[in-house]
Amino acid sequence: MELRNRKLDAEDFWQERKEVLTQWASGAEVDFDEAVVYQKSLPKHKIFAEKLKLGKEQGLTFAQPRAGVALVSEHIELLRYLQDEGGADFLPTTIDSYTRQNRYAEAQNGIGESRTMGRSMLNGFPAVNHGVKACRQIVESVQLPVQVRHGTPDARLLAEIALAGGFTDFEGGGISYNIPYAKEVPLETTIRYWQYVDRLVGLYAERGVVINREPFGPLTGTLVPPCISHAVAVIEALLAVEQGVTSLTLGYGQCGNLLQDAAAVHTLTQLAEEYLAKLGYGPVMLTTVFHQWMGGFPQDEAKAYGVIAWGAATAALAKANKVIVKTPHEALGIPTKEANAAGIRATKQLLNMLKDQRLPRTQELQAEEDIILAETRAILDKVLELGEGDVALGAVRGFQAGIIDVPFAPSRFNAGKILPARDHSGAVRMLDFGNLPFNNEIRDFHRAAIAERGKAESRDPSFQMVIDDIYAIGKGMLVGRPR
Amino acid sequence: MELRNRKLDAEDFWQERKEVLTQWASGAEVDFDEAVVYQKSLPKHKIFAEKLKLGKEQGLTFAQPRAGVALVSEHIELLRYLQDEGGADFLPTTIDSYTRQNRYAEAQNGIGESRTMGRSMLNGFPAVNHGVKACRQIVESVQLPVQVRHGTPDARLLAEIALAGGFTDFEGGGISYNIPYAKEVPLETTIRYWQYVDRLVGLYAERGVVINREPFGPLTGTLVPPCISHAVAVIEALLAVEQGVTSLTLGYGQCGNLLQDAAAVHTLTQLAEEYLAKLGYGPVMLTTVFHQWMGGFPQDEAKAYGVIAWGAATAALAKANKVIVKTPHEALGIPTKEANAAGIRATKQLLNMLKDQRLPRTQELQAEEDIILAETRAILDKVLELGEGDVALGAVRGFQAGIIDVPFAPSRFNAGKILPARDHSGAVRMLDFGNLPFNNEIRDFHRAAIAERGKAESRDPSFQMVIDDIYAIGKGMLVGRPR
Amino acid sequence: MDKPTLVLGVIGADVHAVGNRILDYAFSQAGFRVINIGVLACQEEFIDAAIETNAQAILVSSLYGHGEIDCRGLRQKCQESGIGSILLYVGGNLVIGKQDFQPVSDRFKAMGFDRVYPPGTMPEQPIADLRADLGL
Amino acid sequence: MDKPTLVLGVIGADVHAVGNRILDYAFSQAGFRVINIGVLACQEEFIDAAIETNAQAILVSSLYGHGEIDCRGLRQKCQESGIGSILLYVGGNLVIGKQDFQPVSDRFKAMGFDRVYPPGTMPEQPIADLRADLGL
Ligand code: B12
Ligand code: B12
Repeated sequence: MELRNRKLDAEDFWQERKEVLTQWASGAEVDFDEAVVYQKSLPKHKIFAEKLKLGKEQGLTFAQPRAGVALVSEHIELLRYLQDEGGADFLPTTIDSYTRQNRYAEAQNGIGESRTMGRSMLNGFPAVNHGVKACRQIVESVQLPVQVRHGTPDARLLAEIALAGGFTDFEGGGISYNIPYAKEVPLETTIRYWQYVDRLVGLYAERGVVINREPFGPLTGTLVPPCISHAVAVIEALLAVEQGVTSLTLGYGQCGNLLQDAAAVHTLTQLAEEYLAKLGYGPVMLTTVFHQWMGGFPQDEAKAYGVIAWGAATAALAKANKVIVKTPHEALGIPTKEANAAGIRATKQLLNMLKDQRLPRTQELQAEEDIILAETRAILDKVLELGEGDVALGAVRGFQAGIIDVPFAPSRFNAGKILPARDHSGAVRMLDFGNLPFNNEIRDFHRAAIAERGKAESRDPSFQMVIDDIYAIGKGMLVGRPR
Repeated sequence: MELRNRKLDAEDFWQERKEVLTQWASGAEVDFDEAVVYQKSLPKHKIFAEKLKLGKEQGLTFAQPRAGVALVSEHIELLRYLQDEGGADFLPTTIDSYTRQNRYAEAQNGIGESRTMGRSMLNGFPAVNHGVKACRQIVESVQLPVQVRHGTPDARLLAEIALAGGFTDFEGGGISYNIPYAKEVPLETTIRYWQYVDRLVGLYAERGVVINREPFGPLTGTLVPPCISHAVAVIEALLAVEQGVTSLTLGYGQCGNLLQDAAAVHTLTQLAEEYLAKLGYGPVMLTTVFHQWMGGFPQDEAKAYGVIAWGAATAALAKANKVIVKTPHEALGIPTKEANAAGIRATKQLLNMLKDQRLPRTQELQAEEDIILAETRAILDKVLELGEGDVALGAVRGFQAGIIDVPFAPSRFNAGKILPARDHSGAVRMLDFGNLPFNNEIRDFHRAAIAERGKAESRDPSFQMVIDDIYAIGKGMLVGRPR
Repeated sequence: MDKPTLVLGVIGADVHAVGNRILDYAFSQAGFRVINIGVLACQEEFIDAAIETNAQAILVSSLYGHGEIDCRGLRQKCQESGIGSILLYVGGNLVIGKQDFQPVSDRFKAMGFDRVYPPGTMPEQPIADLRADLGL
Repeated sequence: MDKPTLVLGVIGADVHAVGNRILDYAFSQAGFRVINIGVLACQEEFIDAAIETNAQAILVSSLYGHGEIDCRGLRQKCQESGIGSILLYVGGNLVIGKQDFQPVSDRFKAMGFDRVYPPGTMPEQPIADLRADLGL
């Protein structure tokens, strides 16, 4: 069956579902009708889409941490701590890396080891192994909406269990959870897997249960130019809405330059709305999530707080609807609950202080928005052209052709030809365009920006500049100046 | 002798000096000619004015902590730590509160107690008691310029000892170290004392030794509207330059709203230049110092980091030449050296990341600048009018008449009639103008701004709003919303 | 009945005026007669004001870190002045540096203070306490 | 003389590709032949690549926290495959959470690794070490 951006056939879906639910024992716990009833029993304040809507109306920026440990009771303790001591607005359940690769046996092993060692030997919560009841226990133990955050190319079983388990938001997408998270999995395959996930969400929606979906914006988190992540976000929005998703949070990972980051947040939903309308979809609820710097962090906690606070300030000034919070332990390891809560509190101090301040609209900001709009449209239009109007097909062909290209991605289905680098003021530009379908005006803009920096540093732009930029924030700067 | 802004008569000065140097035993150590030689022997990298000039040319924002303990060797250890582990660009020597009140006997007692207890029982370094040699030991033990920071109404002896001791920068002024730091000392008296200090600096300058002077910008640190602190800064600049000061750093304490703060930094030297020229003074070297939020801090360290980082970000975006750094211990007590260094590192992370970013010029920013300019000029022009062209006399009469009025100041020579409050976006406006000489346009602007907030909070502006604003940052907000 | 009277001030060479201003406002609003001697107040000024106004309580603030040195002997001086049993409250940032509060509180209680308040105390707490201690 | 050869990869279910890319570049620039098996590499892939290319060293990265589980038994498998004495280096964020590095290093040395690197290691260090260990 060839991949198409078309709502999955009901019969096929239910057929496939039977197979999915047998991938691990806990699949047997899932009963769709019962799950709908359970989801409907949740109070409003535990439902992601409801709270997001409220925040959007009031112009708030919500803070959400990442967190997950191997065992249920420890995980609940962790989430409660982040809620009570951190003051989180939304809670996560971050899934471990074995589960993300569908290696449930190894995850089971990790659960065992964690019990033996008395500390979490998994880097997240193995929701599939723990099953539906454990998920509901989590949801029932806290007072905030809980989202599953992961990085799973094939998240069909995870979605079945998580949604039946009462989670009201599900991160990921067929591209954003493949290209940065896999090496050998073809894009056709993951887009198809995620059509299943989105269709499942669509089925819940048809029964009156709105599950929010959140494509993973930051991708590899390392110098990803806004147009790349925006293009992926819009494509995943189109794919999701086709399957019946009605509420979407689109993501973007901080690059570090205030104007570029604000412009990126401002253009994200604008572009999604534009292409949704263009392809004939009705209105859906769109919100934005801004990720505090996703690349290498400074090891020193004080410096890490600086990076965290700058992310919070940017999110607030750009008026993102949600911000994903880093912690002062970021460079070293999965944070303790204390470090995690501290990251939230530092963030919320900034969000509160900047709540009623906004970045004035200026020519410079407009110029950044214009360039992001032009670049993203160039990519998306070419993708649609390659796909002969079909965005699923276009995405696959676009990646093949390097029309979309994610820097530093592990996947061999990503061209890996573009090279990003910062300009003199720290905005992420392109040093090598690879096969991005940019006209000369856009190319000249990037070349001029990077040349200006090269001049200031008296060196020719090269891969060394890229490496310096990768290390820069970790070493206390934004732009990687020559050492 | 009546107070006038006129260069002190040489004879009178040397006469007075004899008396000053006998106020405490260590005065005998001071030998002006020898001190000039010593100052001239200092390498460039230990001279404040030199480094400030360099930074100004390169558009850098330097970071400086506050720090001082009772005993010499502990103080040196502290400064070295802030230099090596904090990465400070400038070092301080903060003077204890007994010395600030010229209570040298009590300071001596504090030194003794500190030795006995094994911990500093003074809140700063008692430089007068320790004397010239101890000061030189400090200067020689570190690699950065060191400034004396204090709050001393009568700092004549302290200045004599500090400058002979090799410090190259001296904070304070006849107004800024009286109104927030004293209760019963007439303004005439302190302005006259500080003419002495400035004249001393002028004498060094005449011998080729440039000592930088820094009026204390933040005053009471609590909701001080920019026009008030700007008016004081300009007056103190005029007073200093008259006595022969050639290098000045003008200060401003962060209020919290980005645009207002940036506008304040931008207008500060502009106003000083304007009035210096107006009163016929030649050009001097002017730089700015931005103080991270000087009012009540949150007790939680993560939140404190948030406040610190926002101050650093604002300083960097506003392109202040220097920023004075707070610490995560601010709300609780004098920081440990570790906490102090952490504050610097968090600050420098932001300064470095934002070094090459600037706030675009916009109508909103221009409007903030315009209002600060108009307000400050209104105050200064009235001061000059009251002083019949003499700014020293004008300052005294201006404070008497409430033409200049510092909120929450302890001095009974301050009218204490104005009431500041934040507007809806957190900028500090005026709820009560007291006797400030503002025209209707300015008054209407403030009234509208505060009314807008009152409406948003469904309450009439009142003293309760002011109280809420005083607590706000400490409680994790900027604007003190109704509880 | 007459309003209960208290003397309020900031002790020693301390000029922190903001909290003092708020306490004045809050206690006045709460129905007390507040004799505010302001900042830079020495022990004698507190005692003289208390005697003159027949006050039931003295509320001492110390923010700047020298509280330990400045407050020593206040209770004794009160006793010598014939107001030995007057209520003595103290609050602010009493010692130098970030320290555990319990030992600090113990030290000040040993000095003769009836109640000792940690940094960041909101006025509601001492108002309620004073009402209780005065049996209001 | 032929360039010294090393096998580079990220072990387990780990997809962190950035450091791998930089190490590849830095070791290549430093004159080594780098066989980069990339992310998501299992123990067998490391060993097969080393045997095929006659490598003198295997450099294992683990960033995501499962390093302890993933690296166990690698030295034994090398021995079973006849390359028991090959140099084994490991680096990255080897364990879960912020931990003291010394015990972590000890644990990995006990597993048979010759050198163990803490988070944030810059390429210069292992390049110098590898030169020393290979006697270059
Ligand atoms: C970017 C990033 C990501 C990106 C990766 C994109 C990609 N495909 O490459 C994304 C967002 C996808 C991601 C995902 C995840 N990540 Co991640 N990630 C990071 C981050 C922020 C930076 C890594 C990086 O690129 N650094 C820059 C490079 C140049 O440095 P480096 O990788 O450290 O490598 C250098 C040195 O370590 C050394 N080195 C490395 N290996 C070796 C080997 C040898 C032999 C030698 C000598 C030296 C050496 O040399 C390299 C060059 O200098 C780090 C935290 C940090 N460091 O700030 C977390 C971090 C590594 N991630 C972490 C985790 C847990 C995850 C996730 C499980 C998600 C989660 N729970 O949040 C998933 C795991 C996915 C998977 N299956 O692997 C944790 C690991 C925790 C731990 N060990 O306790 C970290 C530390 C963050 C944290 N504190 O929680 N991540
Ligand atoms: C504003 C401020 C200043 C201003 C004061 C302006 C003025 N004249 O009022 C200026 C800039 C002039 C200043 C100067 C100095 N300050 Co100051 N200052 C502060 C700051 C930031 C806020 C104080 C404030 O206004 N808070 C808001 C009010 C509403 O709260 P409050 O004062 O705490 O009072 C409340 C409660 O504590 C309580 N309370 C207070 N007293 C009492 C008494 C009783 C009986 C009760 C029941 C309750 C109670 O009720 C009040 C209302 O809620 C604090 C740190 C902080 N808190 O964040 C440092 C702080 C108090 N300052 C400090 C110091 C050391 C100084 C200086 C020596 C300078 C220096 N080394 O940097 C000088 C001292 C000058 C002097 N001689 O006193 C230290 C004290 C250190 C310590 N105890 O270990 C602090 C804690 C900062 C720090 N961490 O270093 N300061």
